[in-house]
Formats: sequence, structure tokens, C-alpha cells
Amino acid sequence: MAEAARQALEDIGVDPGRMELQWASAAEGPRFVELITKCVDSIKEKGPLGTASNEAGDEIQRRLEAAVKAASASKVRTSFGTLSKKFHKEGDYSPEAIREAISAKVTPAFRKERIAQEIKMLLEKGPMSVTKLAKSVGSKKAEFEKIVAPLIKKGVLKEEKKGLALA
Amino acid sequence: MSKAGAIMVLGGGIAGVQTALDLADLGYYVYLVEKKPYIGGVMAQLDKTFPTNDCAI
Amino acid sequence: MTQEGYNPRILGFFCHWCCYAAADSAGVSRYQYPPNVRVIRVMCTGRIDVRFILEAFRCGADGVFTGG
Amino acid sequence: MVEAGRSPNIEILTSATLKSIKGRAGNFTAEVFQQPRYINEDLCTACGVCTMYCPRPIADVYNERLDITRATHIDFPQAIPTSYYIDPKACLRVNYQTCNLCAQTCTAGAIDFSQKPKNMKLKVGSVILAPGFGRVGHDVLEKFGYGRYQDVVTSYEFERLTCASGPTEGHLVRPSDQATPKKIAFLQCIGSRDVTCGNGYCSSVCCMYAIKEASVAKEHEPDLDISLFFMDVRTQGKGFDAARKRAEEKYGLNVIRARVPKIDQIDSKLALTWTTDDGESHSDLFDMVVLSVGLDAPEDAHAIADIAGIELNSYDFCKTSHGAPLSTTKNGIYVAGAFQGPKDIPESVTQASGVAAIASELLKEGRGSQTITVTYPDEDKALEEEEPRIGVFVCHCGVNIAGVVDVKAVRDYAASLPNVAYYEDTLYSCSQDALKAIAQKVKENRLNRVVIAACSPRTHEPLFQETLRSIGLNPALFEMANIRDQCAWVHAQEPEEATQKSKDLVRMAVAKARLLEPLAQPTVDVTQKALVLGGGAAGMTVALSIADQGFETVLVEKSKVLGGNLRKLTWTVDGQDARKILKDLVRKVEKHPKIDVMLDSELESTSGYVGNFTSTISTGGKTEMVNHGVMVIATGGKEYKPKGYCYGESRQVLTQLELEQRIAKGKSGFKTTKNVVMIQCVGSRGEDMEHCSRLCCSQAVKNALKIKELKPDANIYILYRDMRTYGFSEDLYREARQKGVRFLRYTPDNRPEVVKQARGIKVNVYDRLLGEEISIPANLVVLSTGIAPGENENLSKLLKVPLTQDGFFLEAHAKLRPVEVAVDGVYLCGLAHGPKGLEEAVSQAKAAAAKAAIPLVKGKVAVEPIVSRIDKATCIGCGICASLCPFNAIQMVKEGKRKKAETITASCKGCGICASHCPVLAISMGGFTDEEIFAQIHAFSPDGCGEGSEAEKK
Repeated sequence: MAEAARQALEDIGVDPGRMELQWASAAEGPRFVELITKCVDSIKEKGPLGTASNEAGDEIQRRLEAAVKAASASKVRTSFGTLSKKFHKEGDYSPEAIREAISAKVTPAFRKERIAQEIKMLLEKGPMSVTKLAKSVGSKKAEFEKIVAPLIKKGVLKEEKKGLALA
Repeated sequence: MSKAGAIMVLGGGIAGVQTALDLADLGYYVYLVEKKPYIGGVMAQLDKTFPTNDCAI
Repeated sequence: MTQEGYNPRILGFFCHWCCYAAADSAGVSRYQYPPNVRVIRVMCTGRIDVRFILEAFRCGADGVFTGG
Repeated sequence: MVEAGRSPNIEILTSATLKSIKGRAGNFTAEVFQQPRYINEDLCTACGVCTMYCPRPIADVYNERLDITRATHIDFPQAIPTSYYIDPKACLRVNYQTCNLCAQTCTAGAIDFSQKPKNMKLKVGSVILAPGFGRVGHDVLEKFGYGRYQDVVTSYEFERLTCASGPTEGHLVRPSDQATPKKIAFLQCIGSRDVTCGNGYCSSVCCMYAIKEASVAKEHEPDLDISLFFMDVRTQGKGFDAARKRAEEKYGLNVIRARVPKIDQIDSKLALTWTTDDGESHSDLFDMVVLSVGLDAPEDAHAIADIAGIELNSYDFCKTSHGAPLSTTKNGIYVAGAFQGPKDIPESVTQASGVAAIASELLKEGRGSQTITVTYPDEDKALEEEEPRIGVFVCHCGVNIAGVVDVKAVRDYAASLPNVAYYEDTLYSCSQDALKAIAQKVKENRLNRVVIAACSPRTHEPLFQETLRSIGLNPALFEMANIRDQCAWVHAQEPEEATQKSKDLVRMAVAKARLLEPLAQPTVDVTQKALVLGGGAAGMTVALSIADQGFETVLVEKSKVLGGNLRKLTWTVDGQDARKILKDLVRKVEKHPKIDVMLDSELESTSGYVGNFTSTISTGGKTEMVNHGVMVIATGGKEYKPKGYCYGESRQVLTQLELEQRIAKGKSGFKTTKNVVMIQCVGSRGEDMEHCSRLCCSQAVKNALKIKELKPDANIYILYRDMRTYGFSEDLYREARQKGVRFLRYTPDNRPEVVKQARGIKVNVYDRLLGEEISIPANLVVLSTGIAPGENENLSKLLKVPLTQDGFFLEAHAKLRPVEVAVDGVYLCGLAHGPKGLEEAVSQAKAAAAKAAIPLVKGKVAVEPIVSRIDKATCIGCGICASLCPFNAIQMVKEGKRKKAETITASCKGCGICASHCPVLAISMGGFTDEEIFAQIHAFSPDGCGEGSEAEKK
């Protein structure tokens, strides 16, 4: 779950370091205090959301909203669920195995869905040119076209002279 | 053996109160006889208790 | 690049049995730590869905601390 | 305490004393004389008006006379019964028929001077003596200037001074000039280990409570300089040494090994002189001296003994034996707590549960004949369907919260939140009268959700939920905001942030409360059988006790014979024949009709939950399935095998147990023995194992005395770090010294060394008094090794019961639930819980039997309402949840042609992994639904961050 979240954050331009998964047992009061203090300091280091070095400052809010929708889409969740099932059966929970499997199976599906959701949100304000649209969702031309094609076929989007628009 | 289903606990400190609670859970009626006007004994006078230092009341 | 006045808002998802209990035991022994974390208690870390974390950032969290 | 106050089956008779007991076990008639309170408990609302008007000041005994109170008062706000009372000796009305002020001012009309003393005859089956301990005499305290110098206080007074609700609201001040002290000295063993005042025993608790009081003092005044004067530092309980080390390092307490003979006053300071064991003499000035007073026998010990017809021991405590520590000399009358011997709270609680088991064994037939079962009003369904009307109660918790958080501001803030229909701040919301007040406000304002901002739900949620249930409101409609343990206590220096954090936490709690739904509380039947793992002294005692209480028991023992470590013992520390105890136990277990013994067997696997466990046990290859309701872990521990000290290289180096076996063979083993050197704490307290094993000192002294009996002219040396012969075994330590056993103290950084020579062996040790290394030639070197945990790892994984750092099983709560573990229905006792002597192991075994019998007696167990619920329509039957569930609590069922997931409510532990992995969001967790968590996230952001996209609303 944590790895999936980290990769999702990376995809939408939030510094994954802002999210921590730590363990502190009921008897480890002092350890818990250390973890919390370190976490607060590291976030202080990074500054407010979006201002850290590797973060897409202004589009964050929209990206996050699209990300939540993407994370609720059953296609994305199924890939995540079946992957967990596999891990549970095999029992190899090494971080590398998890990172690889998630970046191979889950993150691509998530990214595709996130970009699709973001396109729909952007086009709500009216049609936009393909290049501008691709840039603001942070997707290169080739990938962008692969995502847009099925949406046009399904009639969600339609091509217009100014670019793309909601059908 | 006897049919009595009640038990008398003399002393309402932590030992008396704990015995009374367990006996009540085990299905007995308990008379908790305490010399003072309150139960809790010396433990009720304590602020914190060792080893975890959580409060005594 | 730390701004002195900046006070981060961090959302914590604490598991009832471990991390939440650790926080209580830190409280009982009066350890002091910064007050930036707001806690949502869950029964287990397994309950935390990726959506919660993304929604937390969308709702203004500067950091998320999930404690198992 | 509150639980006892609320239990319908416990009748509390305060200000009552026992007059006489007639009859025999199972059929006693006890005569009890009760002083009147002159205030009707049911009417009194504990408002305190009467105390304000009462003109008669008296010394506040509860606060150790450091404060003044009035004839009519209550001793502390959370007292049970929560009602004021009038001290008959002081009250003008009772003695001189004048004044009547309190009766006139009492708004509740609760004061009633017509109350007469009552004489009651109670027909009871058994009597449990738990009168506690007495205070050390004034004469002993006077030797240390108590009474002459104001700044010499007892540890009780110090406790009241540091208590937040004490006379000085927790500010540590000197009684003489109310100034904050800079230097404090703690003197140990006041009225203990002191034959001059008749208390030759050690009170076992003063070392530990002195360190606790010193730590609390340092918390109040960080720059205090505290010295503690110990003879031996006796912190031998579970986790005590670790707590002591932590306290010494964290708070910089300086520990001085010396006994201060007397105290003089030099102008406003107290002068102490002492000599340390390296011969140096020191003196210093202190602002305040705390006398760590010991535990004396109760003042009315003789009176109780005559009434109950029981014998006392030489120190006026109740006479018992190590084999049967809870039985007095009279059948049917049992003892628990400090009256049986000086002990700490965890031991008292263990003995209290233990004695409940014995009484339950005796009165098996009478069970349930006189108990009242509580019926709850059925839930007010209509109210629960209505619009959410939330009541918010913000607690002061005395000074704990209010000292840091602006409670009134948080309360007023809560009022501004939508759906909040009622808001109030309470002084102690967990006290009995506050609970009644909350229940009443909920009814009056037809509230159907309750939020309490106070302490941790982990400790107090059940208490408040019980209040909701008692007024017909589903307990799930309740949420707590933790503004004490996780806010006020940890942000003490940042009151504004703490107040803001409290407001945020309350807003989040209210947001969740709005969406809370009532949850059913199913009950499950309990299989009337217990499974006990381990056939040592503890295992056998627990099996016997459960069986004597009338329940089938299966006793599983890994080896081919019962007895465990008890087989290696010949004598107990108090001189009883351990072999006879072993033979009795084994005989009783083997011929008991309700105990099924399975030797050479081990637990393979266990599934199920409290009341419905199924375990597979393998006996020599073939396995057997056992269905049982409860389970007790009594797998014991093992003698630590020493590393180094030439152990194993020379036949002259033995462990204490091996020595005992040789002593059992009699004089022949000691013909050539002239010098015996015993080394304490071999492998323990930081050398290899961290913990102290509590009983090696008493065992060493016992063996030393046995050798002296066989060979009076043998020279015996005991090299120790701290002689921890706590309790009555202090007498053995004194007897050993009188018989010429030489005791030499060594420090951990200068451990003794065993050196093999051509002929025999010798021990080099640094002698602190001479200030040089000495070498003792020895015919026999005996290593006092501690107790190591048994192979607990796989059992711990099997039963999901955690282990402590030292490798023993972790109990649910060190003090209040010492024999239970985190997993419901599984209990713990004996060496598996931690190193302890036979007496403590037997008491703990009886306690485990009492706790284990409770679900068996009730026959039904209520299952946690927080379980998963699957919406069959949305479910697409993908099976991800069923495969991931760690408790296999989800099964796939056929519905028409499609498969659907379904929860097995009884096995579900509410972890929620299924809900977070369900692709179609078909699973909702009771009390933690997606919507509720999203509502909390939205409430986290100050502006509520809009209602968010409709995605998560689905």
C-alpha cells in the first residue's frame, strides 16, 4: 500500500518523502516520539506542499483530485488487489519485489486513469489544444495519444479544430 | 459442600476490590467490607504507580 | 530551505493496537514532541487505502505519517 | 474502582468493621458493624456545598495531614462511593447536638443525622482477608527527625505533594517554608530490615517507589538534585530494573550505597552524614529528606486473627506456606494482598484473582445462586434514525488537560460545529457522578451521538460506552478525541498549539460522529473446556484449579513426565519439602476426573477465538483435535546455562540447582569442601540477559545455610551486586550473616573471575573495603544463574501473543491484568510470564485459573461490534478479500450462478484489510467506514477542503 502510494505521489508530482510508514509497538513510547519529531523536521525541511524541489507547484490541487478518482477506479484497484493476493500467496515481501511489481502493474494503470480524469477536468472549462493539454497533465505526446484514442472511440472526447473537447 | 453463593471480602484496597470484581464475574454475590468511608485503600492516595508511571486512580 | 515561521500540518493514521498505543505510552511518561500531527485512529494499518493518503494531501496535509 | 462501584453483585459496606465470624467453610455467619455516614449516598450529588459551610476544621488524613478539611467532606473527587460523609468524632451536631449548618445548606437534602450504626449478620460461604498493610510506627520515624524537623517527610506525604489533586496541586514545596527544594535525599529501609523496631523483613516495594517518586519529582522540577541512599537496590519485579536504569540515566538520580544513621538540622537545611562501603565518610546538606517507609503489619492484625481464628507469623502478617500462599490456617478463610506479606501492586492483584479462584473452587455449587443479572433497556431505534444530534463533553481531567488546554475555548468551539446539539465541560468525566450527569443530559436533549474529548479510547471507551448502553443508546454511536495522552500531556510547553490541536481533534471527532451508525453486538457460546500448555508447578496448579471449579481441562506437557522445574527442587525458600509439594500436585492431577493429561505432546496449531478455539496437539507423531473455550500458557522457563567462569571445564563449578541436588545427597558430598564461593547475577542484569531473575539471591542464601548445617566450619563467600532477598527471605540473609557467611559486593564493571589452577580453582575479586584485588582459593564455585525464557518464539507466533525484549510473554497490563494477554481467551502464568519463586508462581497460576474460568462461567462471550460488512449487490466475487484476510474470516458463497463474499462475524477482528483492497469498494467496516474516514480527513483541513470529488462518496 505504502509503495503504491509513493509511486502514485511521484507520478502526480508530490515528493514521496512526504509520506512515511513507520512501526512503533505499544511499549516503544520513546521510539514513537523520535519518529514523529524526525517526520515533522523532514516535512519542515521540504516546506509547504508543492514547494519542494521535485514538485509541480500550481497543478498539485487538480492532480490530487484526479489521483483520488483514479485510485477509486475499479480497474486500478483490481490490479492492486490481485497483486496483493499474489504477494500474500508467495510470501516474498522484499521491498525490491514489491517496488518492481507495483511499478510494472499498478502504477501504469493508475497513471493512465489519472491522466484521463485530469483531461476530463481540464476540458470542463472548454476545449484545449492537444500540446497544451499534454503539457499540463505532464504526459509526452506518444503516451498522451495512446490514452486519448480510446476516450474518443468511446465518445467521451471529440476532436475539434481547436483541439480536444468533452463530447 | 455448601450452597452459599455469597462471599465476604474484608478490606477495600486494590486486593479487596480486585477479588470482589473477579468473584462477581465468577457468579458470586460479594460483601466488600471496608473500614474507611471510601474504597481504593492506599493506592487511591498514590498519584502515579511504577513501573509504567501511569496514574493510580 | 526551512522557513522558520512555517508550521507543517501532518495527518497521522495510527493503528489502534501499536502506534496509537505507543503515542499513549509516550503521553503517560510525558515525553514532549511537536504538536503538528493530527491523528485518525484505525484498527490496523491494513485498513489504510491509497485513496486516504491522496485525499489527505488534497485536503492540505503537508505530510502523512502512517504508523503501524 | 469505578467498575466495583457499578457492579450490581458487589455490595460495598464502607466505614464497616468485622465483629465476629462463626460457622465453617461454606457456611459462615459474619457479624459486621457499620458506622453511619450521616449522608444518604443515593441523594448526595457531591456538590461540596456542605464542606463550604461546615465550621469544624479537621486534619485531612487522606492528604497525610498536610491539608485542612472539614468534618463533612469527601476525600478525593473520584472516590467510590462518590458521596460525602460526616466524621462522627469531629462533627459538632453528632457530639454536642449544636450546629446543623450542613443539613440546612444541602440542596439535595441528603444529610440525615437520624442514621444509626447498623449491625449486620451476613451469611457467606467464604471470607477473604485483604485488609492491606499498616504504617510504620512514629517511634521509628522520630529517630530520623520526623516530627522535629518539618522538612523530613514520609513517602506518603511526598506522594501527596507531587499529586496534581494534592494539597499543593502538584507543586513540590518544602513544608517548612513552602519553597521549592533544590536538593532532596531519599532514605531507604525506614521501618524495614530493622530488627530494633521488630520489622526484620524487607518491604519489597520501597526501592522501586522511591525511584518512581524521584522521577516524578524531576518531571515537576527538572533541575532538582536527588540522591537516594540504598543498602541494596531491590528492583526485582518484571521490567523494574529496566525502569530503574532508565530513570537513573534520564533523570540523573545519584544512587549512594549507604545507610544514613541520623539527621541534624543546621539553620534551614538538613545535614546527613554517612559512610560508603569503601570506608569513606561523607556529609552533605539537603533541603528535604523523604523517608521511604516500609509496610508494617495492619494495626488490627491481632483483632482480625482472633475473629477469624487464623494464625499470624512472627511479624504479625498472615501465616501461609509457599506451597499454598493464599490459604490461611483455617479452611474457607483465605488471604490476599499485603496482609499475606509486603508486596507490590502487581503481586497483590495477582493474589486477589488467585484467591477468587480458590473461593470459586470451594463454592462451586453455590455459583450464580445469589447474583443479579443486569438487563439493559432496548435501544431507542427511533432516536437513532433521527437527524444526528451530537453531544460534546470536553473534560478537564482535573489539571491534566485543563493545565495546558483552554478547555472552555474548545467547548465553545465545539458548539459552533454543525449538528452539535449540546456541549459542556466536565471536571472528571470518568467519575461516577459525571457519568450519571452525562447519561441524564443525553436523555434530556434526545442526543443520538456522543463525543467525549478527554483521554485515550483505549482505556476509557468501554466505560463511556457502558453508560450509553444503560440509557438505551447503541454504544457504537460514540467517539473520543484524545486531548490528554496525545495532546495536553505531550505539548505541555505549547498551550496555544495544544488548544488549537484539541479544537481540530474535536472537529474531526464530530465529523466522524455525524456518520456513525448503530452496530449489533452478537454473542457467541463458549466451549466448556480449558486447554493448559505446560505441566510444571504453574501448569498443574492452573489445571487443578479450573477442574476444581467444575470445568473439563486438557493438560499438555512436552516431556514424558509432569513437574517441570519443580522436579529439580528439594526445599522451598521457606524450608518446605518441595518434593512433597511436587508429589501432591502430580497425584491430584493424575487422579482428577476432569483433567485429561497428554504427556510427550506439543501444540501444533490453534485456530478460532475466545470461547471457540480448536487446537491440534501432536503426541508422538499422531495428532488430536481439541475444542476448547480458553487456553492458559504455562510453558515455564529454563535455568540459564552460564558462559565462561570455567563452567563445564571443572567439576568444582556448579549452578545453584546442581548444588541443591548435591546437598540433597547429604554430608558425603562435602567431605573435602573447605571454601565455597558463590557468584551472583551470573549472566543476568546486563551480562548476557538484561533482566534480574528475582530468586537467585534467596536460593543462594538458602543453599549457603544448608551447607552450614552439613559443615558448620565451611567458609562460604557470596559475591553479589545487590542482595535481593526481598520479603520474609530477608531473615535468611540475616541468619546467613550471623552464621559467618561472608558477603562481598562487586560492581558490574569489575566482575569476579574464576581461574583454573593446576590444583583446584580460585576466584579473584576486587574488595571494596580493602581497596584491592583479593584471590580466594575455592573447593567449590557456585554460579547463581537466572531464569532464561523457554523456546517461546514459535508458540508466540502460533498464538499471536507478543514477547517482551527479555523473551518472556508480554501480559496485557503489568499491574491490572497480569495474567491475561492481548489475545482474548488466552491466559498466562508461571515462569513463561517471567522469573519468579514457587510462591508467586502458584499465586499467579490460581489467578490465571480464576480469569480463565470467567468466560466458562458466563457461557457466552460478546463479540466486538467492529466487523466487516459486505454489500452483496456491489461485490463482483473476485475473492481478493477472502485470500488476504489474516483471520480467514471471509468465505466465498454461491448465490445463484455468481460467487459472493461473506463475513464470518465471529472470527472477524475488524482490521479492515479487506475493505482497503476491495476493487469495487463493496466492504464497509463497522465504526471505520470509508465515508467516516474521509469525513475525518476533510475535517482535518481548516477549511474542510470542499466536499471533494464525488468519487469517494460512492
